[in-house]
Amino acid sequence: MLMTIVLIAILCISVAIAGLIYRVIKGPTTPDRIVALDAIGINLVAIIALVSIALDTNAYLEVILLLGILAFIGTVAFSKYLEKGVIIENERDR
Amino acid sequence: MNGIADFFIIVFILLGAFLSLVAAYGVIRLPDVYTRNHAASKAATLGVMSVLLGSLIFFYVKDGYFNSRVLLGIVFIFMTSPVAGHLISRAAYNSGVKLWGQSVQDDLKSAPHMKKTASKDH
Amino acid sequence: MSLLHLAIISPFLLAILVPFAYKLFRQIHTGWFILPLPILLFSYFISYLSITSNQQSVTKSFSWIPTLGIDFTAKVDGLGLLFALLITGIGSLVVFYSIYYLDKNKEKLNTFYVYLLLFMGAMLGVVLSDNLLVLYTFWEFTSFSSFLLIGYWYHREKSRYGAQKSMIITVFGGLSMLAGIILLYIMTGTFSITEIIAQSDEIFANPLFVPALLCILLGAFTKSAQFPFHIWLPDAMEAPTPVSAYLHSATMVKAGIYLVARMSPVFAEHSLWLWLVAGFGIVTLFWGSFSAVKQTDLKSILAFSTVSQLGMIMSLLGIGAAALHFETVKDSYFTVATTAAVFHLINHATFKGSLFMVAGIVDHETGTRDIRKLGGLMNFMPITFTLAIIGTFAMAGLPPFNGFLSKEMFFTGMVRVLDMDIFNLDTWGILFPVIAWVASVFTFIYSMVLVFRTFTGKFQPEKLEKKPHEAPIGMLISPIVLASLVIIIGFFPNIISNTLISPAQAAIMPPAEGYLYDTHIYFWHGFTPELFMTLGVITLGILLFATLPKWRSVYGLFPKKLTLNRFYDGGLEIAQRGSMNFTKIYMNGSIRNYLIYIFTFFIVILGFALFAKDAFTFDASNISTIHFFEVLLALVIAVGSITILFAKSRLTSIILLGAVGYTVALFFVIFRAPDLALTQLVIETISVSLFLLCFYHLPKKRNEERMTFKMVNAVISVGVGAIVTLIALSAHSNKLFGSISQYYVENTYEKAAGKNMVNVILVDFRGFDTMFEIAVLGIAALGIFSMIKLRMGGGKKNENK
Amino acid sequence: MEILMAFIIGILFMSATYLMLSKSLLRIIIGTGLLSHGAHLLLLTMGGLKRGAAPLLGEHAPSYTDPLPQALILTAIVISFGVTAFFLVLAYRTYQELGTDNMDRLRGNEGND
Amino acid sequence: MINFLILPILIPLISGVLLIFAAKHVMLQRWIAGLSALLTVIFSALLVQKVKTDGIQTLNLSNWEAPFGITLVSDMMSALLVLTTSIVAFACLIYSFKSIGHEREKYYYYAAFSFLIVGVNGAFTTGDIFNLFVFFEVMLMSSYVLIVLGGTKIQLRESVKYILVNVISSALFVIAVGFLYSVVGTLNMAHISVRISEISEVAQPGIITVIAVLFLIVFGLKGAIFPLYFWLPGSYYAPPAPVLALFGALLTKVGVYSIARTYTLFFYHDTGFTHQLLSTLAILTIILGVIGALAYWDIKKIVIYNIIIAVGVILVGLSSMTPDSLAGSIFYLIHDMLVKAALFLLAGIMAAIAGTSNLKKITGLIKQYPGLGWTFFIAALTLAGIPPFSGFIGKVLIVKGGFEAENFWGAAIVLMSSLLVLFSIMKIFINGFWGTPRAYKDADQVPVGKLMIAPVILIILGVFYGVGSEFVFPYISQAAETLSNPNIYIEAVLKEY
Amino acid sequence: MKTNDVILQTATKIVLFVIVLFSVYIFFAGHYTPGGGFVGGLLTAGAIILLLLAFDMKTVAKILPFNYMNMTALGLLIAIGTGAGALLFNKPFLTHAFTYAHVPVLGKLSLHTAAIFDLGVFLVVVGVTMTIIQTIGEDE
Repeated sequence: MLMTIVLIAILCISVAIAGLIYRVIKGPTTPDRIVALDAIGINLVAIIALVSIALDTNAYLEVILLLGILAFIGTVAFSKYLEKGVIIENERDR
Repeated sequence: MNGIADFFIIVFILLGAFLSLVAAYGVIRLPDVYTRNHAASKAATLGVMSVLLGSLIFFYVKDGYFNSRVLLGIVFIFMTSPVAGHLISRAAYNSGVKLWGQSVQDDLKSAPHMKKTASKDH
Repeated sequence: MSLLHLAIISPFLLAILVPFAYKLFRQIHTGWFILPLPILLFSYFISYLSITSNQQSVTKSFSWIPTLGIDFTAKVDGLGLLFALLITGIGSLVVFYSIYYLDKNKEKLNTFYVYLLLFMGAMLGVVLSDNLLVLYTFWEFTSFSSFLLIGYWYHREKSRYGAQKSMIITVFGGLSMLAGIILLYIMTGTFSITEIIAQSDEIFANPLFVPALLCILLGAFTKSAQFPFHIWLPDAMEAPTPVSAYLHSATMVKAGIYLVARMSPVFAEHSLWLWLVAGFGIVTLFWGSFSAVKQTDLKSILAFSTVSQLGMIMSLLGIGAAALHFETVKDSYFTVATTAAVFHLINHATFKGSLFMVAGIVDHETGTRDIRKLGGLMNFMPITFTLAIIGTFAMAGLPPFNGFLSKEMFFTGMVRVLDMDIFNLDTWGILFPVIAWVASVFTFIYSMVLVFRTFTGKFQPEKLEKKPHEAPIGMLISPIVLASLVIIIGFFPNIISNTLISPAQAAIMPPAEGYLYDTHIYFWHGFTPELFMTLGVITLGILLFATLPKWRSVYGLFPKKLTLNRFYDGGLEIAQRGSMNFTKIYMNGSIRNYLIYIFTFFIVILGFALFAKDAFTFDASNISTIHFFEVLLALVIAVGSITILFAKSRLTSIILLGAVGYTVALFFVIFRAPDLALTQLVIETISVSLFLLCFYHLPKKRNEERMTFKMVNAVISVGVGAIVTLIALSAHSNKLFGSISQYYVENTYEKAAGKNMVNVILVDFRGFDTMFEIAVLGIAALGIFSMIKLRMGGGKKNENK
Repeated sequence: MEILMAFIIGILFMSATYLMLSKSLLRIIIGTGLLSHGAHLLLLTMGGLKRGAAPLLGEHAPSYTDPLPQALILTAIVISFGVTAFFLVLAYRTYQELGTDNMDRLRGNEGND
Repeated sequence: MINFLILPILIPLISGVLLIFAAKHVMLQRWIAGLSALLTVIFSALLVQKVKTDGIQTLNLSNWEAPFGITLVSDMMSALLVLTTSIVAFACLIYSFKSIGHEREKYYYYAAFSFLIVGVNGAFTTGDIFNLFVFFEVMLMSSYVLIVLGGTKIQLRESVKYILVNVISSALFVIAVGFLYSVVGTLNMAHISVRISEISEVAQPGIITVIAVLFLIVFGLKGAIFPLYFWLPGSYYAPPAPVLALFGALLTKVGVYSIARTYTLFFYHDTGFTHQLLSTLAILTIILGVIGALAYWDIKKIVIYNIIIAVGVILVGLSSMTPDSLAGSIFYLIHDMLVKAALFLLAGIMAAIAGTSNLKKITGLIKQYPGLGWTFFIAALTLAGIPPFSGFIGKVLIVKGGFEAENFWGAAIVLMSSLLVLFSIMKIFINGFWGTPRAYKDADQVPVGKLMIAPVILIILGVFYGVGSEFVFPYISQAAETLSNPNIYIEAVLKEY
Repeated sequence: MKTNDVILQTATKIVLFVIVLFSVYIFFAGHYTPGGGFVGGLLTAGAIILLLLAFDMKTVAKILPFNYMNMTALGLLIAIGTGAGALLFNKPFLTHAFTYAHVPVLGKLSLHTAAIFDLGVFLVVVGVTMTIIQTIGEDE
């Protein structure tokens, strides 16, 4: 029962990711892509969690948090790049 | 493994999966980046959080204690997701992405110091 | 290390001291420091005469590389001693001559004498070594000292050309000889000549025998300037004249003769040897004398004359070998040719040495060697003229000089070819005496040209750079000594017959125990064919010499394009230009082309190996199950990576690469590799961001690729993919052993106190890997840091700095 | 699964080769990225897939997947990361200095006269 | 001390790390680098002696028994190569002091240099196939840094090609290890050898042969055999002389060593296929190398193509697989490392004096620089294998082995290649040193005397190596014995087998 | 252009804490659960990158005044030192030792030299990542 549900959930999220990938490729603007990428990152977290349940192991729980962190840093970097053209400023002009 | 726990796990997981689907649908169908961002940062985050909650319960039932990493993960996503959404929207606006043609309000339009200066795409 | 070894290497030792002597005593001509050595050595070797004339030999061994069978074994027997005496004797005279010939203020005497001493030592080494590899070592040394001496005046284009040419040809021969030596070693298991000779009957049937024979002969022919390898010798005349006298007529070019003589006991039983040695010799004899007539430079005439005389000695050795072939050593019927060879070897050294010195004197005193500019020098330099007469008449084979005696014996040998019945010698053999006779006529002509065009005729002072006068006495002494030898040997040939000739002959054709060759030389043979041949030579020679201007145009008939020199130059040119053109085709700097070669090789050779070794196996029994989401992931990777190929925008390709990377991470999750998944995720994120950072700076313009270009790419890439898949399938189907990793499962906790096997392997079992893995990372950081900060190429400096 | 993986690896190698043969430097580097992915997956596949639990003793499983290939891949991943980073910066510097990323214009033939 | 054999790896590693700290102090860097290079030479010499007296040295790192941990193995061949590497490195380092310039020195030149030695020595010493990969990467990464250090246009451009080719070969190395692991399930070289010979008693399985060919490609890319060497001439042209010398002397030799190791230890059961292939490729390598060496009028290019020829010669010896030819290959390998380094350094001095490496623009150098000229002359003779210099013995043994193994073409081509090598290298002497002397603009600034120290050391060693072969030969034959009899190696590593 | 990043900067301060905590955890737990010096190092580097994103190079340099190149070298030195320590006991290079210590509050604790080795890895990874990011960042 649980396994079936988990598999269904994985399928759902896979479909969601597929849709988001469509948005990544389609665009039309870069922020659109970033939005979609951010969402993909978050959804991957969900997939990993579901896979952990499916495999009945807690070996991947580190991966969850890690993915979350990476998705956040990535999004910050992207949006900063968009906004300012640079990612890391040498000295912030006040 | 008792029935009630299973029930909660299933509910949370299905809810999460459903929300994710909705979010994805939103991101695909909504007209401009700002609205899509809403879908992504709110629905998707909630979906993932509920999936994580489901797995937290699952591992609680299995191991007998709350798995700190999953808990931390939930907290983390809860904290960062809004910030990320905010940053994207701001970046989009400042880099000059136009609002959807049928938008009714643009509060930042009048703010003189926020005029777009950065070019749209490098 | 015996006194004999010391004698051989003493020139090398002295060579080390020469530069110091040159530096310290600038006022004294360096040659005076050198002179005592060859004289000393000459007298040292004279002392061996008593041993060798009893047909005994002295062997002294000194270990060099015994593990490889290379011992510096010095052996003095009749043949070796004869050459040793020539080397040191002529060497003394040449050094003495050079003291007057080379100006101590203008020339770099230190280098000159170093080269000369190197040569002297090397040459002694060649003729006195019993070990073939040691012989070869010294052999190459003579080539290189000759190279350096020819290039002595290195600012001259022609010197450099001549030096290079002589080096290429002689080293080519040397290497071939080395191959022969190694083949001999494989057959006999020794490098010692003595031992090889002892085994010569057993190796006769070996399939490697003929190749070895050919290889050795090639070495000898190139060194002794046999046709068609003679072309280096005339160009070697760019060396200072003492060098020409010493190396390029008296000694070094005779190393090939020496080798043939030395190896005769091994090979001469084979009729091929006889044919080749005699045949090449006779052709060389003819071609050399024929070409000499058309030369206008004194030294060129002498060079071609040397070529022809070397051919003569060579052919005599070949015919003498018949005695070994027919095993009629004790019968002097064929051995007379060998006797003649040895005898003429000595004679040639004497008269040719003196002639070269005469040519040097003429050059030195008039500033030219061109016979078209010379003439009538008789009155200015009478002594030189006399010396020239003696030398040329001996060369032409006129009595009473020693050349006459050896020429007579030469004809005897040639006539006896008619009595051989091997191969086709009974029919074609008639050519030998005929060619020999014709060649002798030409020899007569150029000899006359040499002496009379220079010393008689009209004196043309306007064409000369200097006002001619007789040479200083010091310069004349050496040629006088040699000329006197010409006369002495001419009148009393038998003073050397039993001391020098007979022992040498015994070494060439080892006789039975106790047998002594009788090499008594007679003036008068009676009215034999030989006598008539000589008379004919003189008659026709005088006639043709007198009418030379009329028939000289014959030489113009030969097309210039077909000369051997052209062939050599053209070959070299074609080799270099062809290589360049060829190399430019495939070395065009395009990495794509290189990769195409590499990948094509990859596909072809692995495909061939798979096919030829029947290596493709497919076994589906040992595989794990597939879940649907795994198929999904696989599809993502496949679609993702293929989409990159068609992606128009760079951003898309980078994002897709990231997608593939993340999917790989998911695969790691599915395949129970949490550590890998963690790492891959982080790394992929950082990689993608680095891609984005750097791609921002790359140009936007897309590089257009044509259709054929794409097709080639497609074919090759599909090939690579297919090969990898096939090998992966077969490697998977061939899991022939269990993995060693069970050990890790068992011991991770007990012995390494960890639970995460992967991590324990990383830090403990295979911690060494990890240590260098982080070292690689550190080095990469170094590189990135310095690549960005250090700009020596003139690129814009970093403003932030 | 191993068979499927063999094909996936083949596809990765194919795409990588295709990209490395193209003209633009960026595509070439992407190609090397794919190449290393392929190599790592191959190494993992060659160790056998899904032969037990993840190699953590805490799992208390009867059998574990082969940890050795995983350790090797980890090393290889890190190394290829270093190389990729280096290569990227090199490409960036090359463009800065030479003004092109087209391999056709990066031929150069010093000493070829 | 059981850890003896790790010292030639450890010393440069530590010094490399210290050199990072000392980046800004040039003199300090020189002292550290020089001292460590000297120590490496001393310890590797001691190691050679130890291997000579006590047999093969092994070290099970982290104290895990043989097939499970990583084992370092110093047999005679590896010890000799480590010693040679250390010597060459020392010479190149001395040369660098006077030629590389403060800018590069401040940007981690010496650190990268030390790490390169770590990689090379490690690759020679390791007894584990994956660890070999890691050391390859250490070596390659340092070589990337060295080749690009300075960032001139040509360096950047050629580095791109160099790195691309090496990335491919690294990926192939990984998959080759993967395939091998799949079949035999182990990584320790001795253990692999044992397992392969167990399954190859009747006939070597086809898959092993395929893997052997794959390994040949992997190492061939590094060792520059035909048709995988195309990247080499262009890339080696770019870096400055000491780096070039280091690359020319060491990097390709690591590839050759690896071929030698794998083809004598693992893949010796189907020599009819694998070694025949090797022999064919080696012959083609020689021919194309010779063609390249003949083609150019550029000092560096000529010497670079001579690297390729030497690789071919060594591999011909290897493919014959007789004890003599193996000994010859090892002998020639070491000879070539010494002499190539010297030649590159000499070519570097010539180019520095003349301001160009184009032979048509250099002439008459011997008048002003007789020492340089004569050193070059001896180096040229040594390279061409003229007796009694060092190339000779190796070549004789290779040719002899070739004839014995009935590899007549190989032997003949090795011999004839000597002539063309001589021709190509004498072209430099005849045109560059002979000829009318002329003045060069920046010649005064070149400290020729000090630069000469390194090549002269190498040449003296090379001459001694040839003339004193008797002293060297016991070492060489011990090395060859291990190669021709894998059991010696296996017994030393896996004690119980 | 003037923007204020108050939201980002405030969030960063909290998130940074979480990330660093997690990375330290993952570093120490590596011997038992997935993780280890490598991932831990990368995460720490990620945290510093986040700081760089939210603030700027100068500010971060003030807070964390490291020379990352030297940090790399230090890490290498620690890793080598762990290995070389075995040389003093005449054990093969890189031989690890471990013991269990009983610490009052925490209970049984394993002390392992491999952890020191892993610390070297950690430092190298942080150093390398930051060197790369910093040099490229400065070059922008």
